[in-house]
This record gives sequence, structure tokens and C-alpha cells, in this order.
Amino acid sequence: MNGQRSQIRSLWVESGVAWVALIALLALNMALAFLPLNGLNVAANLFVAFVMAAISGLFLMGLRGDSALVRLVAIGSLFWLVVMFALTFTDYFTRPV
Amino acid sequence: MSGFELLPQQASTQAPQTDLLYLFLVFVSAAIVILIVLLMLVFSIRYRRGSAAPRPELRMLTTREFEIGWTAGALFLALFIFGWTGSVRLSMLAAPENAIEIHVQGKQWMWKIQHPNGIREINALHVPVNEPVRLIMTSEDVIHSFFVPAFRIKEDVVPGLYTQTWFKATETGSQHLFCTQFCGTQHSRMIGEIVVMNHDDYARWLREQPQPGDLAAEGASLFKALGCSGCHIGNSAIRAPSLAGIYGRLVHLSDGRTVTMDDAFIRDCILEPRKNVPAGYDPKMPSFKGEVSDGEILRLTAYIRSLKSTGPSG
Amino acid sequence: MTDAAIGQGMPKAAEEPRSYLDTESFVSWLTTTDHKRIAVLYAITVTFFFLVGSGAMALIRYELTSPQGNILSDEAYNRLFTLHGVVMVWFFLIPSIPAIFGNFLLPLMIGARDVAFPRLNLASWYLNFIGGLFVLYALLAGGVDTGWTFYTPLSTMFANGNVIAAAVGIFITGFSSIATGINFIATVHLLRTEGMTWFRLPLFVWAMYAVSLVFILATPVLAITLVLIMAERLFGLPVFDPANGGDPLLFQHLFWFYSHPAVYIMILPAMGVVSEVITCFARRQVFGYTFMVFSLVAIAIIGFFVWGHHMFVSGMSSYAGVVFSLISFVVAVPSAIKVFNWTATLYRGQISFESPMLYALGFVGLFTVGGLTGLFLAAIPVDVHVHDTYFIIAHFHYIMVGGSVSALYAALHFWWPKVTGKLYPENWARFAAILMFFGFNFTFFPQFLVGYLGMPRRYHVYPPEFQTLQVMSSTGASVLALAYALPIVYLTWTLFNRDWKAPDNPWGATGLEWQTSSPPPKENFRALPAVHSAPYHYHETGEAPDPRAQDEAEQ
Amino acid sequence: MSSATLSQEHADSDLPPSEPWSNIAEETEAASFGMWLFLGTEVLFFGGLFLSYTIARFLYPQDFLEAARHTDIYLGATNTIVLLTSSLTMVVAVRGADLGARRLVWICLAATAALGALFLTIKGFEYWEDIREHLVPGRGFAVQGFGATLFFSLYWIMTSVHAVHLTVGVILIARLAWLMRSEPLRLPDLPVYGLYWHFVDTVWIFLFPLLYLAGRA
Repeated sequence: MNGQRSQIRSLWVESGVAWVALIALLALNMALAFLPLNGLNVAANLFVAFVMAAISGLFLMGLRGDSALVRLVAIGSLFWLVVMFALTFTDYFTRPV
Repeated sequence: MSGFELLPQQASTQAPQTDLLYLFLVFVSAAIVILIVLLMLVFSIRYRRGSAAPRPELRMLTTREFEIGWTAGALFLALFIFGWTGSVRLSMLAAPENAIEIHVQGKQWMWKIQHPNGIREINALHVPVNEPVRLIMTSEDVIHSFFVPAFRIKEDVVPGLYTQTWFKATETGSQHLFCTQFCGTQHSRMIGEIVVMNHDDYARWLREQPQPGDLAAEGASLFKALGCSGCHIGNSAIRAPSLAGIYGRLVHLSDGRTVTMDDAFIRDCILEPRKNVPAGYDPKMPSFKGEVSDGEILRLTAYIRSLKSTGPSG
Repeated sequence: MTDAAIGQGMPKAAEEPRSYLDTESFVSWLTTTDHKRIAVLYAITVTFFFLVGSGAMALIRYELTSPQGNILSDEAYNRLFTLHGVVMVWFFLIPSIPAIFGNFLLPLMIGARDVAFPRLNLASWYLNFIGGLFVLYALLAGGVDTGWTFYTPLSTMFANGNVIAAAVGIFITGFSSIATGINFIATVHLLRTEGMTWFRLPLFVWAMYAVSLVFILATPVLAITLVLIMAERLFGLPVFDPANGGDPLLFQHLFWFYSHPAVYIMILPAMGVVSEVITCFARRQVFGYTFMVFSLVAIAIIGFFVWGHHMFVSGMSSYAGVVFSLISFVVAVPSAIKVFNWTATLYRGQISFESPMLYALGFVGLFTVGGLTGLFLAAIPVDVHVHDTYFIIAHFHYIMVGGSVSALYAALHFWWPKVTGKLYPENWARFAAILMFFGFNFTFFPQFLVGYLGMPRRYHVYPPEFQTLQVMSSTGASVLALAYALPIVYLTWTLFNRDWKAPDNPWGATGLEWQTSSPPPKENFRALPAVHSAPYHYHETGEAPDPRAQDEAEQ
Repeated sequence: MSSATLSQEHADSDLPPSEPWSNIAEETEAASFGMWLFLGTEVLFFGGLFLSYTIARFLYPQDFLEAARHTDIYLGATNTIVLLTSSLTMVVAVRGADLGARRLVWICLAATAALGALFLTIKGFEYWEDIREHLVPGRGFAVQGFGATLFFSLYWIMTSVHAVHLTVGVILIARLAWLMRSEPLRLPDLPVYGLYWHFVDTVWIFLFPLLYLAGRA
């Protein structure tokens, strides 16, 4: 049972590191939102959000250790999302104002 | 008219171009369908079960060559048709400079037409033959679509958006106008006619219409009545951009965008002034959303267009 | 090799295996997790909705025989074509081949005992059924008059009908599609039997795999679009409403992001069916198997990039239109490859002409016409003229009815012995197939002509010069209705007649589904088969048909 | 399943897989794969909302951002912390099951459900405030401009769609926590719940900057 206890402790430590990183990034994101970045705020905010999502995906959802198949599903859905945005914006970017 | 004509009347400059493409596609399609059907028939008969035809093994390599061959052939054909149709489309996009400008408003379930001199029609449009006509269209309620089969033109008429199309009629006579975007209960009754007249008849028709005072003049009185003139005149107390001679020019906005001052932009400025603040000005103008109708916006736009660089008078 | 000889290769015990049809009780059907029974449940509901949609169509065609629009009121007509579209798209065509034949055959073809998530599979049927009830309620409680496309702002701010109930129904049934898609993908990835490598999968399985990709990637976008419609209509939270600054074209982008791929949901399964049938009756390995596989997947993927060709005249930027036009031309290529390959499969075959084969050959012809007229719609100047006219109606009915429904009937006749253990009167079936081909062309070819002449769709009052062609079309429709009804009658009849018992493999086909009994036992195979060869091992050089089943080892 | 034999943790390896799987490891893998496919679906489901958001913001850049300042950043940030913490308890619950720590698993699951419920409570309070401040588009809407209307339309739709997802998660996980007091620990569904929960949190990770941080600079 002692072995189990130390395993549980290292589980808390490992997961806790991810949690601390997420909270820190949240704080960073809030700070970035208030800085006068000349309209780049949204880019900075979204970049930090992507990093947070990556931590969540890789460490919490276990993509790090998952099969190539599962990773393909994750990447595939993001690819389709990009297609949806890109082709819709071919319209909005070229519309006469 | 009998029901057995295969093409509608060609009554605009676009019509023969569209029909040429159409007939080319019909030809290509027919050739392919005949080829496929013929092959299927021949194989079905020759290789019917139990027939004496020899059936030696197909070599793998032959299969590959065939596959690559018809993939490449289909791709080439597709790209060729795209190149042709795409360039026809782009060349037909812009209306000629000297086109007559007609405003079209769709409304459940009628077409409201306004000529540049203010003459209004409902469910009918009179135009001269051999002159380009540009249609600037918007809708008061739902999406409609302006379709004249004889001209081979169609464009949706969208609320909150100005869409455009144009035509140059080549035949006199009356043509169908259909709404082709389903717009509610009486969609199939939202029809009208385009009457194409020769120049003399058109001039006579114009003379016979009651003269409602032209759009720009109506716009000028609205411009005062709505209080626009309080700010948009050069020497007023509140600093607002002068509108003199501005139509068709480029405007720099405070968020760094540059836009052309056109009908859609003027409409936007009236309804949503805070979205488009010109560089160097404060966002002070109130929104006129709900206070002006689409018809009034048309008149205001006509007025602004009529302003020369001297500035609005009185 | 004859049927009997194939039978010897099977582990056939002395006692007859219990069939999945041997029923304990009615409740056991409603709580079943057996993919074969779920397929039968789907078959019942899909047939019901087919009849509902056809009934609406009959009234529409009757109304269109007269140009004055004096048989039905404006409202009634609008509600009928909306009903026809909604029911036929979401409750007939989309579930038809995947949910009936996909469910039944996919595990059998790959040598599995069931799909990966049997309970989810049952849930998908209930979702489809409940969604259908909502739509029927919408129909009875006032109807919907927006067209199946639900364009805003008509659907949100102006239409009087029961848009919410219909949208809820479609939303719910969307999740049934998603559940089916997830199930099929997981099943193909994880449950293939020993030796069933990816490139030994029958093309029907590949088609199901491709269509599942579309199910799971396109359907959610429809779902969220319907949520936005409901929010706008029910709670006054505008997103598309131009009176509040929304952009109605955004709705069209989202809607067609789903609905164009949805066309491929309807045609990809049909392609899979036809590949099975043609190879079997031509006694021939499919021509260019790998090209067939890649073109299926290519259609599923590129099909996502072309939705803008529904919007050439919508007010969308003309430059975006050119981009979408280019991609739309490109997606024609894999479809062309398939047509050429089916034709070439006949070459040097041993062709016989049983009814499934007649339906399949009819499919190839009608699909070719439908596909080629698609080029007209990708060509912008032509599309500007024919958009929203009867030309479009004719085009997509050639794909969905001439294509998908022909293939559905091919599948029905091909696998009827396997599903029910019954044969059917072959000559009646051949007659129905031929009648359908001619009835179909008689109905829909005139619509190409009347469309190019300029008759808009969704008109029930129309200029009299279009009447001749409309009457022709309505006449053809009654022939077509007969051709659709006939098989339903004689197939149902065989169910109640003891004389039509089918052998396990009546066509001498090579797929694994034919190597088990007809109808299959509950557990599909007494022992899971191992696969030793590529599919469609009919004959290589032989002068006589010499099929080798997939689970038969090479001599 | 007879719970009498399975209440002992050592009986886990004897847990019979359900049809059509031949062993529990395969079934677990398949369940996770199925959930990943569903999450792929969800990406496009929320993608439609994010696209609508992007277009509205693109059409009315100024109004849109000004309206965004009316959201309550403190409650939003608190809720983000609550959700991130629930992610922590969730991941400990899922991995704890592999270690055979039953108490840890069900307590962490209960904590996850409780944190989810806390999020919903805070969100409900925030909604109540929003309504009091007339931030609902329609009659009496407090903010001017098309962009503002669209922003708040999307604010309400996006947050409530997210809240519905979260509610489903809270109910399922609360039920699971209850079951986990006696069910076999190596339940093939357990990682599936974890994936769903983390995904819903990840959606919020994007909603927070878009709805609460926009326009603050």
C-alpha cells in the first residue's frame, strides 16, 4: 500500500504542475488583455489560449501517450475547422465594402 | 409559344455568351454519356455470361495506364472548362461606366423600381434597347432574387446588402422577371416584366410618366428635415466631414481601413455610424436605424451623389 | 464453383444456427443491440418516411399539371415542398443506405460480431425516430413553409409555420447520423477480422467509412446552425438578422458547409452498393481497386471545399465564387474515375442481368448524367442562369433519385435474400427496374429543358408556356411511382410466403456476408472467418465463373 | 453484472467485456477512440459558433469590442479558475483508477461534479446580473450599435451552449461518482468521461479571452 501512496503523491504532483501552468497562463492572458498592444491583443490572447489548450490536450487528455490514430482524429478535426474558416473568409475578405 | 424551344430568347449581350458555354457543355456531356452507354452496351453484349468471346487476363500495367490516363484527361477537361467559364464570368462582372442606374427593391411580394430621374414602377421595368443598365438592389424583408431568363442574369436581392447586376438588352419586347429565391407565401406571384423599348418609344414613355421630382431633390429636403445639414455643412459648429464631391472617392477610416464612398457605404454610415468613423473625426453621429426607410436612404444617397465639390447649398 | 461447393468450405454444423430474426417478443426488438435488427428497425422507419415524402411529391406533381395554381393554395404548396425536402433529405435519403444496409452489412463484411458500440447504435435509431416525430408534429401543427434550406431571415423573422419543431427534429436526427458515423469509423478501425487488411476491404465498406467521415465532420455544423436559427426565432438573439446587423450570407455559408457534403452522404453509399453489385454480376474483379478507394475518400474530403457553388448569385464576393468554381470542377474528377472504372469492370466479364445488376447499370447511366450536369452548375455564367430553376431540380434528382434511390433498390434486391432469407420473383423485379429507369428519365429530363427555359423552382403558378414540359414530367412521375411501389409489394409478399426460401449465397458472391447463413445467426458467424484474399475474386482468366470467397484460402 | 463479486478490486481483471469485444483493454481503447471521434464532431459544432463570432467581429470591429467590455471579467476569471481546478480533480480521478485508489477516485469525481456545479452557480449569478443590466438584445437593450447586439447575442448563445455541455457533464459525473463507490475501478467508460470533461474545459479556455478579455486594452 505504501507504493500506492507514493504513486498517488506523484500523480498529484504531475497533474498539479499542469494545473499551476494553466493558472499562470490564465493570469498572463488577463495581463496581456489590458496592455495596449495596438490591436494585437486578440492574437496574443488566442496564442496563450492555444498553449493552454495544448497543455490540456497533451497532459490532461493524454494525447501525449495516445496512439497515432487518436492524434490523427484531433488534428483532422482542427484541419476541417481551418478549412471552414479559410473558405468562408475568401468571401468576406474580397467582398466590396 | 410552343413548349418545344430548347433555348429561351436571347435578348441581352450576356445571353449568347452564356448559351455558347451551355451548348459546349451539352456537347461535351452528350459525348461522354454516349461513350459510356455505348461501352456498357457493347461489353454487356459481347461479354454476356456464356458468350464465346475470349477473356485473357488484363495486365496490371495496362490498368494503371488507363487509370492515370482518364484521371489526367478528366482533370484537364475540368480545368479547361473552369478557365473558360471563369474568365467569361470575370469579364462580365463590371457594368460599363455609362450604364443607366436603376434601383431595385424587393419586398414580399413585389418589385419596386426607381429610375434615376425619380420615376417609380412596380413589377415592371422599362428600359431602352442597346443601352447598358446597372441594377443596384436591396430588399426590405427577406432574400429575393432578380431573374430575367431572356437576359441570362440573376442576382439575389438581400436585406442589409447592396447587390448589383447589369444587362444590355438587344431585343425590344417584353420579358419575364421572376423572383427565384423562395420568399414566402406568394413567392410564385412575385413576378414582373421587363419592357425593352427602342429609343423613341422609351423617350415617349419617359415623357408620359408623372414627374415626381427627381430623387436627388427629394434627398436634399430629407437632408435638411433629418438634421443632417446641421453638422455636415462646411461651417457648422459640430465638426463632421463635408460630403461635397465625396461620392466615389476613397475615405480613410480611424481604424486604418480605406473604403470607397459608395451606396453601400453611405447606407452603413447612416445606420451604423460608429462602425465607420472617418480618420480625424469623433464618433459623434447618432444612428438613424429605424428612423429612415430604405427608400429614404436611396434618396439621400442620390443627393450626396449629386453634390459637386462646391458643397451643399442652403 | 457452385453454391453448394462454397457451402462446404463453411463451418456448417448439423443443427441449423438460430437466425437473428427468430423473435422472442416485440420488446426484444425495441431493446435490441443487434446491428441486423437495428437495420430492420431503420428499414421500417425509412420506408414510412419515404411514403410520407412521396405522398407530398404526388400532390406537388398533380398541382404542377396546371399553370394557374388552382388546385392547392399558395400556403399548402409551400408546405408540401418543404415537407417533401425535409423528409426526403433527412429521414429518407441520408439514413437509407448507411443506416439500413451499412448497419446490416458492415460487421458482416469485415467479419465482426457487431458494430463497435451496439447500444449507441440503438440510440441512433431512437434519435432518428424521435426527430421524425418532431417533424411530423411540425407538419400536422401548421406545417413549415421555408423550404428545406431554412434561409434566413425568412425562416427566423418572417415565416409563420412551425419552424422550431422542424428544426428540433432535424437537430435530433443529426445526432443519429453522428452516432452512426462514430460507430462505423470505430468498427472499421478496430473490428476487422484476421487478414482483413485495409486494401482487402470491400468497396461498400470503404464507402461507409468515407460517408462516416462526412457524418461526423459536417453534421455538427448543421446542428449549430439550427441552434442559431432557434435562438434567433425563439429568443430574439440575432446572429443572421440583417435588421440587427447580422449577415444572412453567413447562414448560407454554415448551411452549405453541411448541406453540400450531405449530397455526398447520399451518393457515396450508392457508389459502394453499385461496386458490389457490378463486380458480382460481371464476375469480375473491380477495375482499379485502389483508384476506386482513393476516389471515394477524395470525394468525401474535397466535397467539403466546394459549398460556395450554391452561392454564386447570393451576393457572395465574385472572387470567392471563382475559387469555389475551381474546386467544384476538381471534385468532378474522382466521380469521373468511378464511372470509367465501373464501365471497365464489365470488360472481359461474364455478365448476367439479374435485377440488382439492372438497377446498378441504370445507376451508372443516371449518375453520369447527374454528375455531368453538375459541371454546368460549377460553370458560373451558366449557373447564374440556371440557379434556382428546374435545371437544378433535375440535376440533383438525377444524383439523389436516379443515383441513390436506384442504388437503394439495387441493394434491396441484392441483399434481400441475405436479410430476410427469401428470394423474390425475378421477372417482376427486372420489369420494375426497367420501368424505373424509363419512368425516371421521363420525369426528370423535361425538367432540364424547362429549367433552362427559365422556370424557377418553388413556383406553383407559372407562365403557360412551361405547361407542356411540366405535364410530361408529372406523367413520368406516375410511372415512376408505380416502379417504386411494385417492389415494395412483391418483396413484402415474399415475407409471408414459405416457397421463396433463399440459399446462403444465391449470387455466388465472394464477400464474407455471403459465407454465413441466410438470414445470418445472431452472432453473425459461428466462428469468425479469417480472410485470405482481396475482395471480388471472381475470375482471373477463366472462361467460366470461378469465384473464390474472401475467407477461402488459395489452393 | 453481479456487483457482489465485482466490489472487490481484485476482481477487475475478471470484468467481462461487453459485446463485441473480446477483452476489457480493447473495449477501453475503443471507448476512448469513439469519444475522440465525438470530440472531433464537437470541435466543428463549436467551430460554427466561433466562425459566427469572428465574422461579427470582422464586420463591426469597434462596437463589438466596446460591447465586450460590459461582461463581468471577475466572475469570468473566477469561473475559469474553477473549471481548471475541476480539470485537475478529473485527471487525478481517471489516473487514480489505474492505481486502484478507490476512495481517491470517487472523491475526486465528486469534487469535479461539485466544481462544475459551482461554475454553473456562478454563471447563473452572472446571467442574473447581465439581465439586470439589460444586456439581453431586444427591447431595452442597454448598448448601442449592431456590433453590440451581435456580441451579446453570441455571448448568450455561446455561454449557454457551453453551460448545457457542462450540465450534462455534471450530471453524468455525479452519477459516476456515486457508482464508483462500488463499481469495478477499471470501468472502460471512465477515461471517456475524463476526455469529455477536459474538452468542455478547453472550450471555455477559448471562450474566456473571446468574451471577457476582448476590448479591454
